[in-house]
Amino acid sequence: MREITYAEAIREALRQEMQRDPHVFLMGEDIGVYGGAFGVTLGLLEEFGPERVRDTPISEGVIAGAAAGAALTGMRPVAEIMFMDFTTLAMEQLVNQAAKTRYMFGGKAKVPMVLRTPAGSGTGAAAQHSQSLEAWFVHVPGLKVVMPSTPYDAKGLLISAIRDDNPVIFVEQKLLYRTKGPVPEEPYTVPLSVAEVKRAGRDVTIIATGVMVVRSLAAAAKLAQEGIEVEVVDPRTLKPYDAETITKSVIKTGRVLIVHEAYKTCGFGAEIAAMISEGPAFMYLNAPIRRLAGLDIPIPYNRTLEYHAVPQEENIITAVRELMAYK
Amino acid sequence: MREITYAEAIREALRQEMQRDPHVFLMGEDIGVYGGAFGVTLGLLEEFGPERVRDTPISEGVIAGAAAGAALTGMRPVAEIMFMDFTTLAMEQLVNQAAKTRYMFGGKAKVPMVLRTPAGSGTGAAAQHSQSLEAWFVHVPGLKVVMPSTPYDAKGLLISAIRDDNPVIFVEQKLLYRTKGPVPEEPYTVPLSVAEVKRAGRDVTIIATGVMVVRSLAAAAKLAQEGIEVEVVDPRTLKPYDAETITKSVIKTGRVLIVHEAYKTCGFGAEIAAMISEGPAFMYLNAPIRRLAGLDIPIPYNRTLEYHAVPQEENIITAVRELMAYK
Amino acid sequence: MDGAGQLTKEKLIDMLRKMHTIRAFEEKADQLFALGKVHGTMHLSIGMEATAVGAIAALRPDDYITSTHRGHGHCIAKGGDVKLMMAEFLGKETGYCRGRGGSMHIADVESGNLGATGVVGGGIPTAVGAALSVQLRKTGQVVLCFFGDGAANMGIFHESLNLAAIWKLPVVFVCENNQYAMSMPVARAFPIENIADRAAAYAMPGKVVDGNDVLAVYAAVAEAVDRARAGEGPSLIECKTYRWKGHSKSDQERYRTREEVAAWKKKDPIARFEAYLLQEGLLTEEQRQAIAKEAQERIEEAVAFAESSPEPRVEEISEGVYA
Amino acid sequence: MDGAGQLTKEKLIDMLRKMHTIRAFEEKADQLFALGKVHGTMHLSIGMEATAVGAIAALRPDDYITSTHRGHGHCIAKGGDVKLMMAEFLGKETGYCRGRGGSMHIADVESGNLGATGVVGGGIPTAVGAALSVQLRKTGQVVLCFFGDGAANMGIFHESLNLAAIWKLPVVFVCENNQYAMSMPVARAFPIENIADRAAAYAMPGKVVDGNDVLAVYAAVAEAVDRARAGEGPSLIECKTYRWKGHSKSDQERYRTREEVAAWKKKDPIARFEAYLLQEGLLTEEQRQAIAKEAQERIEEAVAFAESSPEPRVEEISEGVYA
Ligand SMILES: Cc1ncc(C[n+]2csc(CCOP(=O)(O)OP(=O)(O)O)c2C)c(N)n1
Ligand SMILES: Cc1ncc(C[n+]2csc(CCOP(=O)(O)OP(=O)(O)O)c2C)c(N)n1
Ligand SMILES: [Mg+2]
Ligand SMILES: [Mg+2]
Repeated sequence: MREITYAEAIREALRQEMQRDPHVFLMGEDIGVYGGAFGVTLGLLEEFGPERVRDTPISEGVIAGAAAGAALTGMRPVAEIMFMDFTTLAMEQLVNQAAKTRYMFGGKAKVPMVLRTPAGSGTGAAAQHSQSLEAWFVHVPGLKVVMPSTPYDAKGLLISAIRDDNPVIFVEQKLLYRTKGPVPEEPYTVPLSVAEVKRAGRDVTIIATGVMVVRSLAAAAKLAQEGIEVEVVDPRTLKPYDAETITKSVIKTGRVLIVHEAYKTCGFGAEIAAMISEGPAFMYLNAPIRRLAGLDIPIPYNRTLEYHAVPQEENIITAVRELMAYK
Repeated sequence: MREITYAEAIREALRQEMQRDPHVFLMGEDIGVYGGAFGVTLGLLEEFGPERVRDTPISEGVIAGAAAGAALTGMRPVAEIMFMDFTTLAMEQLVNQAAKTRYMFGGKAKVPMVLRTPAGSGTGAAAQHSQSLEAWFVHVPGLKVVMPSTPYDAKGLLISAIRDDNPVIFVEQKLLYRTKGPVPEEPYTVPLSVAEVKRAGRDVTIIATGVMVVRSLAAAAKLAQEGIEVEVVDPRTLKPYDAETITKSVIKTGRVLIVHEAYKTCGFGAEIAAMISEGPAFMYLNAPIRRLAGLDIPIPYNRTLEYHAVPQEENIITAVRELMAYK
Repeated sequence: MDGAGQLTKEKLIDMLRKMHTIRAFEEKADQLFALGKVHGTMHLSIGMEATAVGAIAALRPDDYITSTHRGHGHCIAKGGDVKLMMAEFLGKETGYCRGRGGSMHIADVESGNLGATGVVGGGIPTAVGAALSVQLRKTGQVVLCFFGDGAANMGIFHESLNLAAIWKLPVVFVCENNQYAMSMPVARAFPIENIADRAAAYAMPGKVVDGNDVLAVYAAVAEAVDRARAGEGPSLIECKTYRWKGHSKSDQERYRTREEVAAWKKKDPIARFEAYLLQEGLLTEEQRQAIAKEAQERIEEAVAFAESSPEPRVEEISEGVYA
Repeated sequence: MDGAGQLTKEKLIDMLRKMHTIRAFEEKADQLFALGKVHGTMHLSIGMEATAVGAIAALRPDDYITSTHRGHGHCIAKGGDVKLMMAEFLGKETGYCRGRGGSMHIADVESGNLGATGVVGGGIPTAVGAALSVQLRKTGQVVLCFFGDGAANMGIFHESLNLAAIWKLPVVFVCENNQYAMSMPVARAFPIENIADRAAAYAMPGKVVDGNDVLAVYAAVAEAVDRARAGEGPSLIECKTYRWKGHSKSDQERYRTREEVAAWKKKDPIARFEAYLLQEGLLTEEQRQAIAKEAQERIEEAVAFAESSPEPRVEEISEGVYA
């Protein structure tokens, strides 16, 4: 199959959905001629024109709020917030309005919008351009949260998100934009709220999100050489997440490592650990549930410090070995 | 000892700190002649004048941001956001600026501010005036998060928060404002990041926050009549929290119930459950770790639905009994 | 009074009827509250009926509105059913929002009422988004966006007006300046006298009108609606008015004097409109009384409907979070 | 050129020196980037040196500034040490922020530089808060708040200017309008011609100046600073200028033409200031060359300092989160 990048896969999903459904349109800062800060929307302005590919002024609040208002009245906006750090400016509209409208209105309205935003460190952009704030959105009823780790998933999940009738926060991974993988040319969907076992194994379950899926798979390949068979589960949708697939894997392996880039305290990993330890997998555990996550510090600028602020392949390998020490 | 309400205790802390330190001042919506939406600041305008008790226009962003700016330049502002739901409008300033300034600037600056905000449901105010969003702030390095459950703690923790050199989110409980308890007249501090065992017991550890401490204590009293001895631990500070006190209690009892009002998924309870299940208490557990939290729904208006949206005393009793069924 | 020229007698009488209905609805709401029949909060617009009714009179039935925490009047003026409103107010399953929303969240998206919101300013970008939707779908609708003086100091007001202006969206921003945001008087919250003057910052027309004069409100909004419908973009209209009641149930009103309230009560928009209609021979005294009486009756029926309606079922508490 | 009247020859020469230092610093930064010596991003203000230097020349040493993502110029103009800046740029332990902040977060709170921020508009309320602090502490300081044209469409701009206005805070808002926010031209982002006209919405003086004329910037800001220091409240000054380089390292500049850039390069603020000083006999050609050369040398020294400085220690990665 043809291989394209994660960024191209996202662009293709946008293009194909815009071709299919005239209600789909894009809005955000510098998404037109500039193509977005990471070039994801390059070429779409030329293809669809400025009515449907709308550059906005810097005003994240109204970007989110107007997307919700347009969604409430029949459109399917895909809004972009240039860095996930700046969703901080849109929380009122996302959390109090978009997420709650349907319930508050007695289930009689819907808000089919997608908010795309790139997250993560590793680009030397320091504390205000490197955050992974998905846990906040996972905490909010009414929102869905998606975080793809491969080009294939990125395209299929984005198409699902656009077709979904709820507000979806679509968290893209900066460090994955240029990674390549097989992606069908025709439109297809990857269902929301279905996790995928990216690698099967019997000894340890790694539950990883986003770029950490890639690092976990690399770690798993090395660990296999030592005879340790790691199963890597990628939730893909973080809200509502697929507890069943995770639980099944944990029951099989009895050992759990959760890996994410976001700050450890009250991150998504806390939720997964809590879910496991209150659920049916609890009694199958052979070792404490281990979380490997970003340090609880703002992302530092210095390259070496930045590297050490979030989990790397070698940290995953070490953590798995430590888990294997429990008999 | 004299008994006063939770609201009065907060007011007294503000008054005494303003008397002690001319750098302390208040800003927020309707905190002057109106006394704040819940009357907490009543009388302070008369005592300290409009220079130090500053009514602001409705503009949560600049309330938080100006407080941070004033703190950075030598003052000790205590800002109020009228409902925790509206901190959504101040996230950029709180999370990207106030919380990160010190680290980003190489540890060479400090932002000694307090942001007071009332949280919780139970007042019939529906989805946009009833949230408990503390988990978001717990996720953010650089912030401290405090949530008192008694008048005594409210006063002592607020004084500590004002004297602390970091930005502190001080989460007040609407339903506790009128509860009374013993409070010394003189200023005193309750240290941040120190949990308190509010009731000792050997069978089950309940870790509860805010108004849920009160409900847990009531439940514990009833359960004692059945011979079940519940230990109730109140973290009081949620970030950085006191893992040691919690761990000690869990090692003693082997059974854990975590109770909070906030939405369950990715709430503070997830963090506590994860901490326990990755730490030394894990091997002492006799039962799965149980979370009892708000449903993952926007708070409904209807009184009965609202009641059932968050944990009540009877739910706590049932959950404890279920935990006791594990041998 | 001015601007009645374009309005038929029928329409004028309908406007009066709506003003009475709003007044009656809110007086009843106040009573129910006092009787302890309501759990929660509410915000009454008694004394402000002319802004809701005058503004919405300028709309087509298929146009949109966004409302505020003080939204009963907007809903009634848009043709809302007081039975469903009252049921919502009492938290019943038959209410507009199945009892999940309450006073602060009444909405009827089908009929173009995009809903009240409890967050000050929270509905302004919603209106901008709806106007964008209209522009993209080319339906010729217009969006009327209500908000208070307090909202005009929020960041989202600024972002929203700017976006509407650069994209020439069909939205009319109607600021109901009732002199206070809770306890904060406009004179302290604003460095300028007229909020409408902020329109200049977005190159849109800005107009101040007497918000207690239903026909003046109508005329100003009608002009702005025409402009919006013609593709010429948004406008900002400031209606100067006053709320007679406290901000919400728990207000001690320490921030204003009784004299001030009394002075504004003399400017009752309903009495004023009636006097005009009587004087112009468009209304008789009997009709006037009948209209007021019918309004009361409609509200009594609504209360009966609401009180006899079922409560939401606890088993359905989680319904409607996701579509 | 205008406004030089109040300035001594010494001060004028110092201003020129600073403009050269900024230019040299940023040209070197650009080179280091091209050589792959820098990990991260940066935003260059080459072509905009007059706004930073002209505005800050109007301050007392103990006054405050808040800066932006495009902040090297502000820092140098405020008297920042280019050694510590360059070390920060290279992420070294000796940098202003111990290598934790980088180009976008250089700060020196001690000396009154309250720091650059990576969030557009993020520093505006900081400035308002610092001005409030000054007012409460009665120190007579003034706060200069820099931000771009893009920031002027953000909600926080509106909230901040309103608060500063009603409280008459000693803050001067300096908008560096360099014609673009990333790829967004002001003509598309704003419905009005002059951002300074928004001052009227807050009843504060608003003034447009030629941002490439260092003395015009100085004069306008000096007037506003005097006003602020006298307790008469804030002002908004819009400096029309241009950035010569791309928005950041990765900019393809598809949104503007080479001709446009070339036309603005002809308006080089440094060359213009030099021509004025030469013409007025305040500067000789030898001095001019010496100043430019010294600036280069200072930057070379800074690079040497930075490059020979130690990296932060990984063991200290968690230091400085909490006080
Ligand atoms: C963002 C936000 N901040 C504060 C509040 C609390 N609050 C509710 S109504 C109100 C005053 C609103 O004033 P205005 O916009 O003038 O409307 P009015 O109540 O006068 O109709 C306040 C402060 C809120 N609901 N939302
Ligand atoms: C809130 C926010 N939104 C978006 C960005 C991404 N961004 C960085 S600089 C910039 C353009 C800023 O334009 P302007 O304020 O005119 O300053 P300039 O870069 O022209 O100096 C953008 C969109 C950001 N840093 N912060
Ligand atoms: Mg008002
Ligand atoms: Mg610019």
